[in-house]
Amino acid sequence: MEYFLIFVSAIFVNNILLAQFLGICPFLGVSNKLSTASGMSGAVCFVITLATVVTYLLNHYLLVPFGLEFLQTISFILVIAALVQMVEIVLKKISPSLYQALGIFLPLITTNCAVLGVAITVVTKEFAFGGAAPHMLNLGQAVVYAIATSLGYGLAMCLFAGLREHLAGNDVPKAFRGLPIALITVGIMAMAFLGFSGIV
Amino acid sequence: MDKKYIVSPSPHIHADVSTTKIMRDVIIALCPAILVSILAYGWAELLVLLVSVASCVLLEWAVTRWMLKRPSTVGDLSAVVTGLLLAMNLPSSIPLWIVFVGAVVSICVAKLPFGGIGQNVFNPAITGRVFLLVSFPAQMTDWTPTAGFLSVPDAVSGATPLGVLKETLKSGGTISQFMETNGYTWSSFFFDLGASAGELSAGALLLGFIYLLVRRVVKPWIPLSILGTMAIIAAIFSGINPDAYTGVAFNLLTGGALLGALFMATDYVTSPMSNLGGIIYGIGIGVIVMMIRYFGSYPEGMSFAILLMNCAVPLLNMWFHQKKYGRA
Amino acid sequence: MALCLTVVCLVCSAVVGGAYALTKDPIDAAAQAKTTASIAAVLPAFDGVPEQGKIDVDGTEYVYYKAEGAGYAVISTTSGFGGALTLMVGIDTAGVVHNTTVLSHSETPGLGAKCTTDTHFMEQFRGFDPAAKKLAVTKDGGDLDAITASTITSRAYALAVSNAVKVFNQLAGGQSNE
Amino acid sequence: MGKLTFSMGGVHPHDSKYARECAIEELPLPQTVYVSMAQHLGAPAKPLVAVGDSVKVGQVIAEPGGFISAFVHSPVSGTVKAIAPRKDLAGNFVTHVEIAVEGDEWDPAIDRSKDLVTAIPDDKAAILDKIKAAGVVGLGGATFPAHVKLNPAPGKVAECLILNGAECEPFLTSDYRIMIERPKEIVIGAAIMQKVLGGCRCVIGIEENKPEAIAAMGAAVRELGYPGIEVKVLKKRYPQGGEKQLIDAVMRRQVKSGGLPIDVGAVVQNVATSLAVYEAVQKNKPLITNVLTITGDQIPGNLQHNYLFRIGMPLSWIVEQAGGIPETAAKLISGGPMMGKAISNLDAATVKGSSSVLYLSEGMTRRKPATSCIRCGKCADACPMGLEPFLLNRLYKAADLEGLEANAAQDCIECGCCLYSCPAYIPLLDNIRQAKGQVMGVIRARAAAAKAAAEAAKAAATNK
Amino acid sequence: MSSYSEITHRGRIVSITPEFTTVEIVSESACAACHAKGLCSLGDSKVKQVEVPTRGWDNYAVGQEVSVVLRATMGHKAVWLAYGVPLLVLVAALLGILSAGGSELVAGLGAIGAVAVYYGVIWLLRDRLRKEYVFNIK
Amino acid sequence: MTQTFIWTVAILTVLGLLLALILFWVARKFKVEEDPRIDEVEKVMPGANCGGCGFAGCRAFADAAVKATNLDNQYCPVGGDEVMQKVASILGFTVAAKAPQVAVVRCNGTCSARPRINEYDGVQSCRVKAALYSGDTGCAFGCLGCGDCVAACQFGALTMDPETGLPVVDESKCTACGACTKACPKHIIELRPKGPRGMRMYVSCLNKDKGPVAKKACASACIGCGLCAKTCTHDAITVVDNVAYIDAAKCKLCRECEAVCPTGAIHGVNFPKELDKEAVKKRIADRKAKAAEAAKAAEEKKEVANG
Amino acid sequence: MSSKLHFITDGFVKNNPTFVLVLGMCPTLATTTSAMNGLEMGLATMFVLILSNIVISLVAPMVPDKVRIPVYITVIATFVTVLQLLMQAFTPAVYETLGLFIPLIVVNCIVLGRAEGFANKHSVGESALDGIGVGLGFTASLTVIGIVREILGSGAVFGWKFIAGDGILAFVMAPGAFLVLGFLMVLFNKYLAKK
Ligand SMILES: Cc1cc2nc3c(=O)[nH]c(=O)nc-3n(C[C@H](O)[C@H](O)[C@H](O)COP(=O)(O)O)c2cc1C
Ligand SMILES: Cc1cc2nc3c(=O)[nH]c(=O)nc-3n(C[C@H](O)[C@H](O)[C@H](O)COP(=O)(O)O)c2cc1C
Ligand SMILES: Cc1cc2nc3c(=O)[nH]c(=O)nc-3n(C[C@H](O)[C@H](O)[C@H](O)COP(=O)(O)O)c2cc1C
Ligand SMILES: Cc1cc2nc3c(=O)[nH]c(=O)nc-3n(C[C@H](O)[C@H](O)[C@H](O)CO)c2cc1C
Ligand code: SF4
Ligand code: SF4
Ligand code: SF4
Ligand code: SF4
Ligand code: FES
Repeated sequence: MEYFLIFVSAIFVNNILLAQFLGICPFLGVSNKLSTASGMSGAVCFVITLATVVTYLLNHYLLVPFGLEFLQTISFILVIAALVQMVEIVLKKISPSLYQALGIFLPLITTNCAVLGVAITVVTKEFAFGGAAPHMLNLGQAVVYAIATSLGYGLAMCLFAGLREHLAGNDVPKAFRGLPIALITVGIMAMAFLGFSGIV
Repeated sequence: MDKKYIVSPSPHIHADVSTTKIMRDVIIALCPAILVSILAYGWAELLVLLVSVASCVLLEWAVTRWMLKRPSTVGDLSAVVTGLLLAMNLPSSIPLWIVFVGAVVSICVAKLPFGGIGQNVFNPAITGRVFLLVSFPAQMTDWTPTAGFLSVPDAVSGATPLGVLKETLKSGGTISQFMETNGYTWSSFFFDLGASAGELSAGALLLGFIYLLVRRVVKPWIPLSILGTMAIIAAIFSGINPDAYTGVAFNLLTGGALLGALFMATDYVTSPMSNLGGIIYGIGIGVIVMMIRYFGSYPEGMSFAILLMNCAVPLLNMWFHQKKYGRA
Repeated sequence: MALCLTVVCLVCSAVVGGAYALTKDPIDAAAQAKTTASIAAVLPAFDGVPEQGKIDVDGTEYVYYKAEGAGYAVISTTSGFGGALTLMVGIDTAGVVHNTTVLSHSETPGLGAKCTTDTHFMEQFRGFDPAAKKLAVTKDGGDLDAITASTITSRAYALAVSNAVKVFNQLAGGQSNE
Repeated sequence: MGKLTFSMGGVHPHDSKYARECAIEELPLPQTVYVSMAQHLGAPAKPLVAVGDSVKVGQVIAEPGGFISAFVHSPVSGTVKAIAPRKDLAGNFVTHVEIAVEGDEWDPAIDRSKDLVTAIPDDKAAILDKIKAAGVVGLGGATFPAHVKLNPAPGKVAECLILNGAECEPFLTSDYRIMIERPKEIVIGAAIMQKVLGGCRCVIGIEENKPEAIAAMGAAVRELGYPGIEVKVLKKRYPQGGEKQLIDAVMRRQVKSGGLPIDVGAVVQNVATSLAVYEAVQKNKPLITNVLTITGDQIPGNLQHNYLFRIGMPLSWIVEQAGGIPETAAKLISGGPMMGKAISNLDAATVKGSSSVLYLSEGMTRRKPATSCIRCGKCADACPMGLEPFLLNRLYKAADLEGLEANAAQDCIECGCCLYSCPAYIPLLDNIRQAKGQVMGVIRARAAAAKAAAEAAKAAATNK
Repeated sequence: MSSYSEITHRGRIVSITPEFTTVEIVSESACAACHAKGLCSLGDSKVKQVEVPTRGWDNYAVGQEVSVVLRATMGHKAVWLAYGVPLLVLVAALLGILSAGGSELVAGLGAIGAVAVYYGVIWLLRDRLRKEYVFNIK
Repeated sequence: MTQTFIWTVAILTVLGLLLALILFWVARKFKVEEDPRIDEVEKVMPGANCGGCGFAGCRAFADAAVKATNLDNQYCPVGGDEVMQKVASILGFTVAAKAPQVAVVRCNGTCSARPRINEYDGVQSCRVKAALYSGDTGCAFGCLGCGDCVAACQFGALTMDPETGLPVVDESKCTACGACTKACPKHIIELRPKGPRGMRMYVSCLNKDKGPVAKKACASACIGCGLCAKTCTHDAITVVDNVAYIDAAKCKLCRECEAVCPTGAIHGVNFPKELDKEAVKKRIADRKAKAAEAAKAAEEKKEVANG
Repeated sequence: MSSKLHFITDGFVKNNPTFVLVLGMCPTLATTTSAMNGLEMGLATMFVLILSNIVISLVAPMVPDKVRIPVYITVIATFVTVLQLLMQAFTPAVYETLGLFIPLIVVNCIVLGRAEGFANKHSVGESALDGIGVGLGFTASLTVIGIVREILGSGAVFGWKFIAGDGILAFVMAPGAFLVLGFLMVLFNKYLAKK
């Protein structure tokens, strides 16, 4: 049950983009086209989850035992940056054709707030679901949280990409064209997502 | 030829339709419900309606003319429809300046920046209403009925039935308790609940909607799929635990269910173009409404559900197309 | 090149380590000060350092501070409108709520969030005797006025306090058993 | 039997068949006729006469300029005055043969008697040759050479010949009049085509708003007793007469995008074409006359006519014979109000496919200013091809050719239902027509490239 | 502009053999759409080479700029294979080991190991994949 | 405390080193060393991304220029010679100056010269209008006046003159990108060399009808009379299909053709002085007389010689 | 020196990180619920920006090109950690409000972007000025957004309440952040267009 609550909460109620404000830059940057946005979401999902697992282990089995929690920021960023690049290398090595297909399809995934943000949140924040007392997430919950969060990212991203593809053909007043209207659109989306509040 | 004859590509004739006429039909269809609400809530309701419509129309006129320097589009009456629907979603006791804020959001945030009529992706009236709900929760959830021209027998003061119910359930009560303490009978849901103008009379709303159907302004698929989905979900949940979950009739007849399903989810501009897309849109709205009603914090989910599904409309339009001739 | 990296890492880690060493005490002090301040705010004046403890009541673990002679400060969490609402509730030795303070919340600004600013609401808990009055909002037949239009938050607040009272009862009861 | 209709879209404009009671009158001959060399779909015909030649009525004056093309015959007797470019009704230059009329001397091979010839020749090839030699083209609008259609590619079998008597366009009554006045000839023409196509069944589809025509045609079918011909009543709904819609209505089959009617076993011919086939095969009379309606809204009854005209008569002359252009006319159209062409040059000559001169009043025809699309979907509801005109319009403006192709802009039949029903008065068809042209261009270029590639591959293979 | 079915990238032909035409494309990072990319280059614009089957009738020249086209469904499939499935593997392994009573450390490392195994499988299948991802030059 | 410090340094250094090495390795594997000159070239480009050069945009142009071995096949019409010189200097190439060009409208069928015979009521698009019919005047070659060219110009160099119903080119804004020439279904707009100090001559008409027909359709049509060609002493004018055309390369801007054109179809622009028709005509007449005299003289001489 | 003033002023308008470059959107949106929060976030970022600019311009000549990025990230992360520690020690309340967004300064594109795009090519002094300029630009934008949101959302500026009661609550919630930024961008565009 708790997994389910974490899931719903992270996708809808505390949507990473619309409520937590993480990963906004790529959100605004890659959302012009639905196909790229959806591909990007898939990749982000994997990267966030993998990064969460790795940083969770790093935190719990290296930093905490030595009392070095204050090194979270610096060690996480290095780990994530290296991890993201490694996945690419591994992909290139094992299947160049797959890598080619990805390369032409997706922009690269760079470290962004979303990845680091989720990694840090998972090891620092106490969560309370369904009236239970607040507690830290264990590894299983952390992974579910990471997946759900990135699915929320994907959901918002795809919806937004659809809206933007639509807006591209609109006769938007000049001063509003481009980012302003995109931001207003996200604003209203965020408002709509407020409707989910309290569901968990 | 001395006289200059007109030349144009075909077709050379046109059906007797126009945007203005369609909007006029929607306004006519809303009249019964408006009338009922004015009778029930009196001058206050009338003022809310007037302020809302006037601000929407004036804002649209002023902004298109002065700020965007485009031809004004108030003639198409869509701003009037937005104003009416916004007002019908507000309690009659609401301060008028809040109504104005709602109109500003509807017209100057949700409609004109996107390019004006036909190009907005979010339903303007709903955007306005949700903005107000989020911004002024106290005023927006206070349904103290104002004095009407006809006395409504047992209007409930305070919150709407859904609001009151949510209270009861959260404090551990059951639905039958709620019915008893508030003196509700099932029949009373049809006409006389303390509710926003638009929520007041299912009969009046249905009457208007039938007019729209007859005039072929809208197709019935979206409302049917919304109400059908809501009914199914309500039947399942209330079947499992009638004390914790409200039943079918209650859900269909209270809150903004009817107003939303019949008049707001059907807005052309912000609903999918194809029938199949519309049905999926409706199912989505139905599911989200029930989710918010049963589990969420907000007492009423219709506006949020429509706004949320508005986000998905471009995708639905991309994925679902009308059946084409000669293509499988 | 590797040298360069090593040097950079060394220097950086030294800087971070240094900063940590320098700030460790102030950080601990700040954290301590915060707890102490909260405890001091919710309990009558006392001497000495409150002693931290944990207790399980109805399956939930509560953290509390015992201030010798003043009473207990219990940390109690319930679910409000927007998420967890965490209070520190001070209960004096007589079992009367001395004062309450909000440690963290995620209620709506302007509504539920008023539970940290609405003096009328907060004052009600000062000297509230759970034995004499009912710890619930008036709507639920209790003796507390809710924050306007924020019954849910008020209710959560009241519940948190009443849970703290339960904790106190167990603590006090346990003590008397001793 | 229920009334047949097509399965999607369509609109219901008022039928306005004011000229329905006007019997067909024969027009006197003018002094000069101008015979266009581009009267049919496909390559223009090549003139065979020279300036100064004298010609008889029905004499061949031009031969086909390609596979899809047709013979052209002299509609009058007289002297060829010029072979020169002349403006057609759109003002564009087309080669015309100008003939000064002298008397009315017919080619002796033509049987001008009124006798009905009911016996159908046996030799299919001979019939086809006659149809071809008579220059018969489809008279339903597209003027597609009839012999091409009646000679399906090898492997394709015609299962049903559909005679198109829908005349679904408002105002037009020429098909209606010939169905009432010459039903037997039409039925014989149908029987001839049935024969050519190998004895398939034949359905004559007529819209319900022409009960007299239904009765007349039914009577003729019964009286003549050819096997496998029946009259079916169609719902009154535009564009019931569209080829694809008619096939859908009659056979419940849909022609695939880019496919031909014959792919689903259908051949559609207009009733007037059938009459022309009859005259060509049984009477040796080439296609030199046709029936045209003069009508319009807000015009007096005495200006309404159905005329039998000789091809090549200038429109202005016909209009004059009919009593001049009425005061109220603001737009002159050749063809129906939904698909017809606006006439910008009344001096243009009539062609084989001319079917009307239509006068529309300002109020009826003037377009209102376009406003924003309100996404009401009425255009999509109206489109008989199931397209989404609002989307095509949008894609055209964004110059998204791929999107246009994916959304089947090339399938548009230019029926005009979308523009007709748009409450925002968006010039949908104006733009979609352009879009269709561009997409067709791309498709053709691609087909050509594929063909070239295939040939290159073949050449490479043979070289090896 | 079209979002319907294809993904295109500009690239430059680097070599042509009878079998394959190799096109070099520059793949950009997520920030590529950002107008500030001049300021911020996180070292993530990369050259990738794409092999396209050479077609007899094309006459392209080395150095020519062309568009490489991939069907969007292919792109989605690639994302699925490269990221989607390993994600599932990761989660399945992790939750599996955890519910089987493994410690978090074991579970975590095991999950990462499972992903490595998955990539190994992909490596074994690389020839099949190579046949599947066919690009076209436009 | 010291222990924490030591651990900090140890863990961070090892971790940092390890990860930095990975990053480094990746960077080495993948980093594109984009030629920095691309940026430089892009900087001097006008940045209009109009595609007038035939590339996908300014950056594509820069990219191609950097990789090219010379600049012979590349020209930015917008930036013109000035930009090309800059690009060349960055890349160390030389480029020959190209004569700057400008768009000219080859139709002078103003509303007054060309009576409308129909009223167009379709979508305001030249393309659609051209597909429908030959235009709402008697001239089938002239401007349709719906301004497709105006819409195509991203530089705001074209405007419709409501008075004449014709597009007008603002020379100061026109970059000769050629978008308008592609947009016009009647091919009325042509890119021509700007000419010395902007002075140039062109025939502002494309009407291929025979003289009388053309004349009837439009008072200022070129009627193909050939007077100009006969007058031109530089052999710059040809008359094909009843229309004259001036070859800018040969034209010496003497304005004689302009003076003799009976319909005013030839336009000379940016000349410092108003054309004094009479004076020029007189000059031509004088010259002709002289030539005739000379010819006569020569004839006589011949005769004399023969005789 | 005055000739170098433009390094500072550029950051305000021409290179405004928020309205022109549109970088670092997450903290911009998340932390501007009030003017004070915006200001604090801006200053925190500026702190890291200036220090990392200085250090990077110092070490840039010595760092081989290939390990540039790792080194920069490490340096920046170091300053962020230092900042975190200092804030926890001396301004714990502020640290709590800004929360997650302090560590996230590491990935704020402005910081790395400036390091890459400016500091490694310029002198220490110029880099410091640039850091100050861009930092001030960022701070100013965040403060402006914060002020607008605070006025509309709570009827106050820098905590000073000038109307009784609540404001328009949406503006202190997530949607308000996007809407205010969107509309301010419109104004900024209009201003730039006029200039
Ligand atoms: C956007 C929004 C935020 C709200 N936030 C809170 C909150 O933080 N705390 C709360 O008790 N109620 C909140 N409510 C109000 C509840 O939904 C409900 O109306 C209220 O608690 C019951 O009203 P009452 O207190 O007047 O009985 C909020 C409502 C809305 C629309
Ligand atoms: C190249 C070509 C070949 C055709 N071949 C046939 C054919 O074999 N059989 C047939 O019934 N129609 C054939 N058609 C005719 C068309 O399907 C169609 O009947 C004609 O274009 C007139 O249709 P409309 O009046 O509905 O526009 C052919 C058309 C073209 C362009
Ligand atoms: C929208 C539309 C409407 C049409 N309506 C008619 C009609 O009413 N009657 C008719 O004979 N042909 C009509 N046609 C032409 C038919 O599609 C078809 O070309 C014709 O019946 C074939 O016969 P034909 O080759 O003898 O002309 C219409 C075509 C279209 C595209
Ligand atoms: C059937 C129908 C329903 C409509 N519903 C709404 C509505 O819910 N809200 C609104 O603002 N406008 C509504 N309108 C008016 C108009 O379509 C709307 O303002 C557009 O979104 C403006 O672009 C409606 C119009 C029609 C025809
Ligand atoms: S004109 Fe084309 S798009 Fe319009 S309704 Fe007819 S077939 Fe459909
Ligand atoms: S009918 Fe007109 S307004 Fe309606 S969707 Fe189609 S184009 Fe838009
Ligand atoms: S006038 Fe023509 S050539 Fe000149 S800039 Fe405009 S579109 Fe380009
Ligand atoms: S010049 Fe060409 S494109 Fe321009 S208005 Fe005239 S016809 Fe249209
Ligand atoms: S600040 Fe750029 S993604 Fe968060």
